[in-house]
Amino acid sequence: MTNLLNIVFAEPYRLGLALLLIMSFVGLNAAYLVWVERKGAGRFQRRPGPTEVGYAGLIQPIADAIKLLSKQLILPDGLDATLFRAAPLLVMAPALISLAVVPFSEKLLGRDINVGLLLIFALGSINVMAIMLGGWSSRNKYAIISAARVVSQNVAYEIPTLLVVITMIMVTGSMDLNEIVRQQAGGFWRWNLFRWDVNPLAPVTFLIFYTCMLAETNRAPFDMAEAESELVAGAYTEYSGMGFGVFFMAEYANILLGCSVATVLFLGGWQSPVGIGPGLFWFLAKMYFLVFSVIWVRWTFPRTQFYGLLNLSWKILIPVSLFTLILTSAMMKMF
Amino acid sequence: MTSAETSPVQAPRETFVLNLGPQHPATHGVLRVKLTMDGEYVVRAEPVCGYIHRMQEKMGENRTYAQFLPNTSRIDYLSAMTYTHAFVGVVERAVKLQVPPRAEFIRVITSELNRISSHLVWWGAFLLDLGGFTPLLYAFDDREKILDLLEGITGSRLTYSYYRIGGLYNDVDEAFLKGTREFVAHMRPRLKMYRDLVTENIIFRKRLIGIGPIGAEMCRKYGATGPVIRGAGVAYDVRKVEPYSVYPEFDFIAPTFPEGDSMARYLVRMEEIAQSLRIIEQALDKLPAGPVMAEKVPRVLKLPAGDYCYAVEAARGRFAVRIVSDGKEIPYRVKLRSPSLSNLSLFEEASRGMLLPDALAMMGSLDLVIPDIDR
Amino acid sequence: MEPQDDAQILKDCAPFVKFAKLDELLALGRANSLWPLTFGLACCAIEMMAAGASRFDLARFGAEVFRPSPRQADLMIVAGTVNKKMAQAIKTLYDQMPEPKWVIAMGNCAISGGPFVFPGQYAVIEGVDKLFPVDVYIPGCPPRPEALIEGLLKLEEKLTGKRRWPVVTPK
Amino acid sequence: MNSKLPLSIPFQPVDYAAKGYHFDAVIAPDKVVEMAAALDAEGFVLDTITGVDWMAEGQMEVVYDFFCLEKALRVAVRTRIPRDNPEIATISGVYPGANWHERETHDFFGIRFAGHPDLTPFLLPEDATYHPLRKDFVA
Repeated sequence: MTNLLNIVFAEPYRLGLALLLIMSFVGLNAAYLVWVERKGAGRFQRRPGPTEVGYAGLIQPIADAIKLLSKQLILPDGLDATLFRAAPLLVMAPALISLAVVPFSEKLLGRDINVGLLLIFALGSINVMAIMLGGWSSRNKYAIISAARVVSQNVAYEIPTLLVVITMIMVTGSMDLNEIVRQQAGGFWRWNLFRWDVNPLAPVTFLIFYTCMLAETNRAPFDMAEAESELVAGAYTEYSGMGFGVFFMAEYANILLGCSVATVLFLGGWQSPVGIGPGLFWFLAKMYFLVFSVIWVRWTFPRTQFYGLLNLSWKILIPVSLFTLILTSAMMKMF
Repeated sequence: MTSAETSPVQAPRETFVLNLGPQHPATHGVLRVKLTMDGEYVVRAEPVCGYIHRMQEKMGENRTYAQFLPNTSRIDYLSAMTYTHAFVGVVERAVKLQVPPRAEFIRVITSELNRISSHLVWWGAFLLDLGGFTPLLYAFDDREKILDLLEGITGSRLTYSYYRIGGLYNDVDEAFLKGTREFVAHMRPRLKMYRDLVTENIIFRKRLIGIGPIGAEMCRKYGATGPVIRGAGVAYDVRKVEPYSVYPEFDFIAPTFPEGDSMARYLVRMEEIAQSLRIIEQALDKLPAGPVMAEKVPRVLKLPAGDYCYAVEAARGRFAVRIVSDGKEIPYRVKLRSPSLSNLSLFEEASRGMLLPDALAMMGSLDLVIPDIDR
Repeated sequence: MEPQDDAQILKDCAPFVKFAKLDELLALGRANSLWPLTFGLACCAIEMMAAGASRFDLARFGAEVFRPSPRQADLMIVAGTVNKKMAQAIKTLYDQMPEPKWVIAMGNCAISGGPFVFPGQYAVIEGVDKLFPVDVYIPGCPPRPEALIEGLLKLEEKLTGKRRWPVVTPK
Repeated sequence: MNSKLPLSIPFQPVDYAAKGYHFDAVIAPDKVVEMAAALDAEGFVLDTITGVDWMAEGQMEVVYDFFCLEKALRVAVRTRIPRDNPEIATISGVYPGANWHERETHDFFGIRFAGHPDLTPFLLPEDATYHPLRKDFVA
């Protein structure tokens, strides 16, 4: 996209167009990932899932969207209306902006900047704050409990995530996502997932990143924010209509982002594992495989207990990721 | 680390009241729990009942014995067969009706099928409480097979009213007997699959083991029965201790687990499904021929003055009917002793100092049917 | 131009131009995305769960998204007996649901009090339509899951004016 | 624990096959706490507490059912109190499980359990003042 668009458009327009494309990409994906989730859940549970609304239920997301858009937006009495309205947007926006630096193929990326990784993780923390705002401004006890949970959960999981990312930055020596992908050229054994030479625990690093990604996107088995059987609908309890719809979409946008970053960091991004095929195809294939695994996990595991979740982070993930970091730096120093 | 160890409840700093229900996904019906909380710790959990009080005892006092019979399958709708069994049992006992053996055997078979279907619903709903959605659908899939069998002979999926005073509504057919054998053969490997899929899951084990301990003494003080007391290591099962119907003829055990935590109650129920399958198999083998209705059932039933009791082991524990008769066609007083009420009454004491999700997991492990509490 | 001419032009164009009315689109969207409130009262709730489970699968019609919060639900399935103690709570739940919203009264208890009505009864509300408007009534004690699905189709029919499948009458 | 019948309560044997319980005792209303303590010491479990309204005789009967965990041993203890002033001591101090049974009996019959921690309506609405299972109750 860069080269082509550079010719046609001047910089500000180009970025605007890129954001527009990303927004439609995310919107379409969020809608159809819901469909995949519902279909997938159906298959995991020996039932057909949506079938009647359009062929194989393909119009289902559109019907849902029409309904949510035309639904009354209730502002319950006595809440902080500004924050209540801002929260869904604040959840959505960082994911959209972050996707602008993700290289979908060598050429197809919104903005090629050399601190892309930094940008993503800097924006990623806004997401948490937004859910907290939503919960807090709702003036609902369930929502407040949920907000408190989200904050402590995300604080606990930011640390191992960042430790893993630092390890990867050390391995690759770059914060430029495209550069990281370029380094992994030449077959799947060159992926960062298999960089035994500098990081003997590379697959473990990937697993830690994957777990943290599940936790940070509030997906099962770490879906404390929306723990249905405990907190009704968690931070979203008071949101109706599209307010809830945007939260719902943001969840999928964040999954997309998380899986994209995992693909870039560990699975070689748009590099083909066997040396053939277009980059975009391989990137999407890898990313959607990860997305599918996220859905798979959700419909298989029960929810963890809250202290179990924090114990996992503070007692296992952080020490292990610290150890990997030290080990990697030692390896790099020695060899 | 269990939640009670780190609980600040000994000296709560600042508390707030959280109203759980009457519409809340975890209460499986319309129970309301008034929670006084310190953060996420439960300082006091006060169940508020009565949101589905349906006057069952009052209705017992203004209709005849036969007319009250359909009500019994609507008290605990998941375990309708056993509840009807208790009611027909008490009337048969009072008017000294001899029920034909074939009818008693079929009662045992259907009661045990009903117990399995009840436990399956509980299993799915309990996993739903823990945030796992898929097992519910697996459980309902197997449950549909039982419902097909029972529907074939009773005409109803849930509220059977299949037992009549003096016997049964009708005899079972070949399709039922064959289908039941097939179901037993089908269910055994499924139980193994459930174990592999859920019981061995590490997240699941961590959420249950050591959580929500209920001791034998607490069960005794509150009158908790069924899987709750057997999960505390006491082998109390009405079918064993106070045998009724033809249960003494079968070889089965009342499974107990001494730990008293949520896991023990879970394992008791899973083991009970296996034991029920054993009973069904033996009953099918021994099923005698003959009529299914006693010969001389009086058209107008009048119980001699006095009071009569009959207790059965329902899926949730001991269910007892006490009828006080003054010699008329309608009872003077019908008292229904529901297991869920006694099982829930210990919740306030047992949940003190627990974290909210743990307390809800423990409430799920008590297996409550709210209309059974409220009657 | 005279208004009659407008009408005439519209009529002339009818074979070539389709005027998709927004209302119809909205109705179609709403009818195909009825999210029920997770709200079971008694026996009927078990059949409601069964309707959502594998054999009957409400998901086929996009109605399996049981939302625990009334703010996100479109449809309240009153599945069971409502008594006087519950009446206030259920009315609050109805008020908390955002417009447009629909109610299905599932089972005899929700329709009329069902088997629990007798002279001198002191607890049961004799029909939830005494509390708020009801769109579809499903009789039965309890209704089978198929009946619930039929009720859902009836509600869709009410919204869109069209029936999803033709009705098959037994010969 | 091998439960036996406490000697302090005047138990009469009953035909189990015909009635469904083994022993029956009628005690004075002021002896209920003593009775509960004696049965508790022997390891009995409280099955249920219920009332019966004998309107013709102007009395309320309170029936306590107990059962035993190890063997088939079921006892009923009954006591009668005047209908115009139905008051009896609570046994929820001995059996905490009696709390809800007594509240329910209070709901249905208006029997006041002296010393009970909380006699607010249990199954009836919070503001209910009627007692539906009394024989003279009119809705």
